[in-house]
Amino acid sequence: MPQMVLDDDDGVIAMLRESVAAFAEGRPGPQTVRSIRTAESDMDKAQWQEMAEAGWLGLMLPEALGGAGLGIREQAVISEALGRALVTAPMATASVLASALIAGSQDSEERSRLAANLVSGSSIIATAITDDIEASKLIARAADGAIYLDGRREFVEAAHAAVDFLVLARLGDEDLLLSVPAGSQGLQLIDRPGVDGATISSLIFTGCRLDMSRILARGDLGGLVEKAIDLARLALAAELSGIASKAFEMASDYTKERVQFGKPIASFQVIQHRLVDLWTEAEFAGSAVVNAIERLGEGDEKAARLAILAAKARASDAAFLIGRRAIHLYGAMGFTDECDIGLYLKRAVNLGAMFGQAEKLRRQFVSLERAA
Amino acid sequence: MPQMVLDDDDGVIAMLRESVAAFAEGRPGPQTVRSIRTAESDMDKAQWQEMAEAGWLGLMLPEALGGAGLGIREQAVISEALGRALVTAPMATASVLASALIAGSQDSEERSRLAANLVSGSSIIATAITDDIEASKLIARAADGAIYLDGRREFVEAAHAAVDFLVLARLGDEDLLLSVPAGSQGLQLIDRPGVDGATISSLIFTGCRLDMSRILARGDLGGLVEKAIDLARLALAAELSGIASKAFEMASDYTKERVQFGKPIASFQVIQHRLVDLWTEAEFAGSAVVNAIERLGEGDEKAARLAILAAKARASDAAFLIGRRAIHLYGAMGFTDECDIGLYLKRAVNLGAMFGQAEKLRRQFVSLERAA
Amino acid sequence: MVEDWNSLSDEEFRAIFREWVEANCPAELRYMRKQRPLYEEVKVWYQALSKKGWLAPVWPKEHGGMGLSPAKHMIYVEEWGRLGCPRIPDHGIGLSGPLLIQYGTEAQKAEFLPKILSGEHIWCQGYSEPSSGSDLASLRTSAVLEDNHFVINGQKIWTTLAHCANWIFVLVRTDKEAKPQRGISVLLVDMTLPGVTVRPIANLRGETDFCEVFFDNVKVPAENLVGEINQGWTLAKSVLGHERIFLGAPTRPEYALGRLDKLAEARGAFDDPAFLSRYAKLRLDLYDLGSSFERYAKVLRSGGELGADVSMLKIFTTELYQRITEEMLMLAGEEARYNDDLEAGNGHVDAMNLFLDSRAPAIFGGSNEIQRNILAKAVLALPG
Amino acid sequence: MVEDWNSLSDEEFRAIFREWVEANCPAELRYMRKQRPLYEEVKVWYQALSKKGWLAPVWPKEHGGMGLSPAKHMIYVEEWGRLGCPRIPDHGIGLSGPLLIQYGTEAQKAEFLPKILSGEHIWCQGYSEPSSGSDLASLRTSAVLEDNHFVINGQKIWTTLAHCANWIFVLVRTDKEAKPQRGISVLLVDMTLPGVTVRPIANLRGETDFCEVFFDNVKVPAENLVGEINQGWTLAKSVLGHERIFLGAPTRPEYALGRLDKLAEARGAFDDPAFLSRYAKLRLDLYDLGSSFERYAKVLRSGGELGADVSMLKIFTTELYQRITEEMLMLAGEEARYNDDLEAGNGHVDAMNLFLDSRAPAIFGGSNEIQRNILAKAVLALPG
Repeated sequence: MPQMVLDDDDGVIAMLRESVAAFAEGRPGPQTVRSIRTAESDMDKAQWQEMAEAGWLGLMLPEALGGAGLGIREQAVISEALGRALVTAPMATASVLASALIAGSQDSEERSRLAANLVSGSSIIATAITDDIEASKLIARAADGAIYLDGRREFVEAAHAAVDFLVLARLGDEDLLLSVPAGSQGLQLIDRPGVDGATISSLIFTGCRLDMSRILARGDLGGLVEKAIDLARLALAAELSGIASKAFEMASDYTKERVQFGKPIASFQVIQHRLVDLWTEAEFAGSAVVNAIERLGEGDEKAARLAILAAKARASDAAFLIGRRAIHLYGAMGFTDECDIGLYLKRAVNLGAMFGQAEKLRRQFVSLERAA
Repeated sequence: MPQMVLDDDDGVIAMLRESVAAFAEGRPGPQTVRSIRTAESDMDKAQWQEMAEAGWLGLMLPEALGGAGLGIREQAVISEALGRALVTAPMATASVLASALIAGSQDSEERSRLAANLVSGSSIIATAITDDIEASKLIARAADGAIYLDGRREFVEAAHAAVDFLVLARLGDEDLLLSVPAGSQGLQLIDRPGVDGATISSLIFTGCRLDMSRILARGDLGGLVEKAIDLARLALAAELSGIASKAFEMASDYTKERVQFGKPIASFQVIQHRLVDLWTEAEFAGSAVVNAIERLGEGDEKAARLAILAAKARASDAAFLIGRRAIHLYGAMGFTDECDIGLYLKRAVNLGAMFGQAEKLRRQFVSLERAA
Repeated sequence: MVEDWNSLSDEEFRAIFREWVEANCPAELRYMRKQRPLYEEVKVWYQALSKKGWLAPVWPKEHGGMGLSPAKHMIYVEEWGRLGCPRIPDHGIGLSGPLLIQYGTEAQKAEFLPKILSGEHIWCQGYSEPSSGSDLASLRTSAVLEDNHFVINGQKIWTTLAHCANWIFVLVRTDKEAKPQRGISVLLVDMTLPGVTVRPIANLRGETDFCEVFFDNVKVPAENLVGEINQGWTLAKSVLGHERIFLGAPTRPEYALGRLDKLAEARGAFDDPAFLSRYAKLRLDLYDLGSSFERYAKVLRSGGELGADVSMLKIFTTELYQRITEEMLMLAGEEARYNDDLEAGNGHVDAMNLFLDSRAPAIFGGSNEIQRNILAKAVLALPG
Repeated sequence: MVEDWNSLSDEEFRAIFREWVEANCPAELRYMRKQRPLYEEVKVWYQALSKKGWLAPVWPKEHGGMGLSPAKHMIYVEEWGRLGCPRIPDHGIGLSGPLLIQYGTEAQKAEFLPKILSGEHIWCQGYSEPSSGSDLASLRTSAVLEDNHFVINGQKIWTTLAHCANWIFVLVRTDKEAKPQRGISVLLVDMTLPGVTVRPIANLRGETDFCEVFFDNVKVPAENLVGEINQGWTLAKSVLGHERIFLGAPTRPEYALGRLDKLAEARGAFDDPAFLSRYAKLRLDLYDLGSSFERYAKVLRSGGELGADVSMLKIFTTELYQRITEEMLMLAGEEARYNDDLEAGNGHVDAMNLFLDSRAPAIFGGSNEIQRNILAKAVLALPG
């Protein structure tokens, strides 16, 4: 089975994989996807709570903030396994991105509160930031010892479940990173159905008033946010790689079972070669994610950035391609909603479009590399 | 066998096809290609003479100028058949393009002389015009009752065999179409080997002096030249379509003969599906050329132009793709120079790059269509 | 009503048809998002066609059809598409009707044809079974002749719009000993009979275009057999006829490219040469598909018959449809995450709907792999 | 010379190797356009390596090799490529030598190994035959044992550089009754013997990298048999070993992309977003191929063995090589009509040469179709 090939001398990797698999056995991902969709909800809070109990939330937060102090390697292993199991929680935003933003903030009570909530899963922190960092900034103004926010942010996951939102804003010539309490006056949500079943929201800020204590960081935050997004991208790449791998296996298994003209369709050469190509894509996705993890560990910022862009592009293309081809290999069955394979494709579309589609990331890679 | 499907009530189409096939039997195309290459020559003049005798040169010239007064339909049929037989004569430039330019010129002795020479094949007329019409214009100046030309033109076929060159030049605010005698003072040739074996030349004009009688047309010649190039493109599309069709057949036949693991390789499903896709491309190329012929016959200039751009793009892509895949299907044999299939690929590359590669033509199609 | 449509020139016929459609197909039914509306949803249009006598374009006039030649039928289909008329439940008109006209008894024709035209009978077609897929000959639903009745047991699947049909014509196995393609018969079944159960199946788009149909000891009179017993395979194959060309029509990619245009205009994407380059390839593929389609249409118009080679159009059009919708998602950027329609200037573009819908045609109507197998054998004469 | 190279760190070894190569590989031999130069053309470099004892990286030291571990060998190969060293006729070092070291008699080793190292014997390899292609087991060249000699009759083809070799090791059929893969033996043949004829074959690029070799009653002593009689199939397959990974190395597409870069820079193509978009796909495919290659290299470095799955790299790298060179022709515009190199700023780019060359690797070394068949069976365990 295609998956990331990582050294695992102490067995931690295997342990993490097993724990996700066990989790998914008790709470099958596709079932949760369907229930979220039926309820027109944005996420499954009970599932999130269990993930917190398993210790998967905020695991890259430093121990001082209550995190496990683990690295992107462990995060990627969990994300990959969640992808395989189609556990569609907002891991990349509400855990990875949020953790990185909180970890990069100044020390404050608010920061500690958010970190603790994140790790415990007790209250959810949604992020209202996309890869277009400039456009992500709301307009802030300071008045009577408070901050007032205006503007609109799209593509927010878990907006109804959230207790706090992390947002960026521009105040004069400096950036602010702020936490906004859900239900604030002057904050309105507009919902649209997401392709994988969970609602995606837009946030509209109209003179939304915040205490100064809600400022988590200020100054030039471009670098902090960019790095945080890169971590989220890498987590997404791992999740997409898991989706690709599992969708490939499902298709491969199905073609072995499915009999046409007296033979399993997997015995037809055209199907075999197509499966070989899909398998190659899934293997490449895994290797690309491993490469990004290693580059990130080496400290060369540009090399790491390139590797992450490549990994997200490769993994999302792989998951999208395999999802499409898998549906075709399933035949009519693949076109039904009751077959899980379609949910994998839809999830691949959703995650693939987050923080930059493949084509966009490839172009970024080339301009960054050539800027040398 | 994929080929243009045309009504042929009077049997002319079939007759033309048979005559080209008979010609190629006596003078096999691949053999001529190899002898031109070995001689580092630009064309085979004896072959050209025979083509003239067959009545294929200048056949679209009006009867008043000694032509057959036939249309693009018959020209396309001949070009397609020449492509199939890999008769690599400079038909598209030295006959189709030259004819169209001469036909569009003012009545003059020079024009009549050129037309007669073209049709009889007795002396060859090379064209020094590419699809970048502006860049095709030499700089002309008038002095002491003569015209002096300066500038450089690339990609000239049959430059050594030619007795006259047709060139465009800019004189003040008007265009000139001129015939330049080979061997003129101030005209220098630089040769480079062409991919299909025939030499391609650059012409360098340095104060090259011409009699005023050499002016064939003057004024705004953009429209005339553009239409002439479109006819050349259509002839090329037909020739490429013939190349695609024959290369497909050769590959298909080879896979039926070639035994591996005790079976002809054509019995492997992967090979079969690939052949089906190549066959489809060849069929599409033929239909695209037929469509262009029909649109051209209807008199809507824009519709005709679109159809020609599409046909040349489709046919060159088809010939290029089929050539590449055919070599692969031939296996190691396909990688040898002694196998004819490589000559088909090389010819496809050469013709595909004349008067606009596929990608360029497709972009032109879209901008023309959207300019509506 | 008794005119000889075929005696008109193509232009005259096109103009007459077009004018009447413009006047009689309600605006709210034109350019429907739903690909396969139910009978109730398009009843007005169905009935208008029925009253005019234009519901069954290719049926002979003596049976209430228009008796159109393939050429005129092509115009009928083209204009229908161009004017955005909705698809109607058409298994009665397109399949059961022609089947009965060709193979039915006089009694069957008298009974069933008028009810198709009136809309009283809405038909569906029971071909595929859970284990058969593109291998129809492997079907297992059985019919046993007992006391002048057939007793049917088994299951059909991918039965389009079965949940809004009241009659089904089913392929059943009537001889288990015979070779797979022998021993198959065609039966007409009243779906209100005891033992018939219909279960709609939701598809990727969340719609229920097709169903499973279960037969549990369903008793139908012996006279509901069409043609001879055990000869159903030949019957079932023959009704496709010249309509096979429509499987390869550029309709779907044409519609999708129009939507891509609209989205691209709204997003200013035509200013991006990278988009333009990919768009140009799709545009030209569509254009060239039109040229190839026209080649076959011409054969029909001039009274010729189509060979197996026409299947290449089905492959090309279905795969082009997919590529166009994939480009649409790429163009959507992060909005590809939405399941609903995208804003595009003055209107919406159903990118996700089309992307998901485009998965189907490459599978149904004989998967593209099957089509390539057929072309390899029947057209290219490849061995093995 | 007697150092244990494997005891050095990777960095130390790389530095030592690199420094020596920089000093000893003549500049005029670096970055040669010719992919397979003849022995005479690269003799200086061959002899320099020979004298230094660095000609045979993986042979054991007792036979005059460097005894490198797979990890160190990888560095050797990487630096060789990075420094643009020319390929040398390497069948003796890469194939005959290892074959003899593993299966040869002491007499054979003593006779042949030193002459490979000295350059006295230049080897080629007689595997393929006109009718065999990727199906090696079907070979027909026969060898009959008569009076303590084998008499060889038959023909080999695609024998790389046979026209500049003086020894060939051939797979011959020694038992016609046995099953295809049985009854095959390996013989060492002096090409100067009567009855050996070599005919060079020009390839698409007009070069003669490979030949046909004819055997007409060629008599070779029985002691030129390697290993046991009729066991040649196993021998022939086994010498490939870990070197299979190099078939999947990114070397060729890397070189080609570098040339594409140069051409694109010279033509200002990076300002065209349409080119950039296509280029970015190629660039990332190459980058990701590097990541996947590294994964297998890591296995070797840590002493592991490679499975059949490594073949995916061969497919990917050869097809990527083709796509890059096709883009190069597209970028060349009308200059794609030239057979010679294209001007590109300060230098030239051999676009057509690379385009034509890229046709070969997808065919040779087991066609990509064969590789996919193997992966389907051996890795994905697909039935049939």
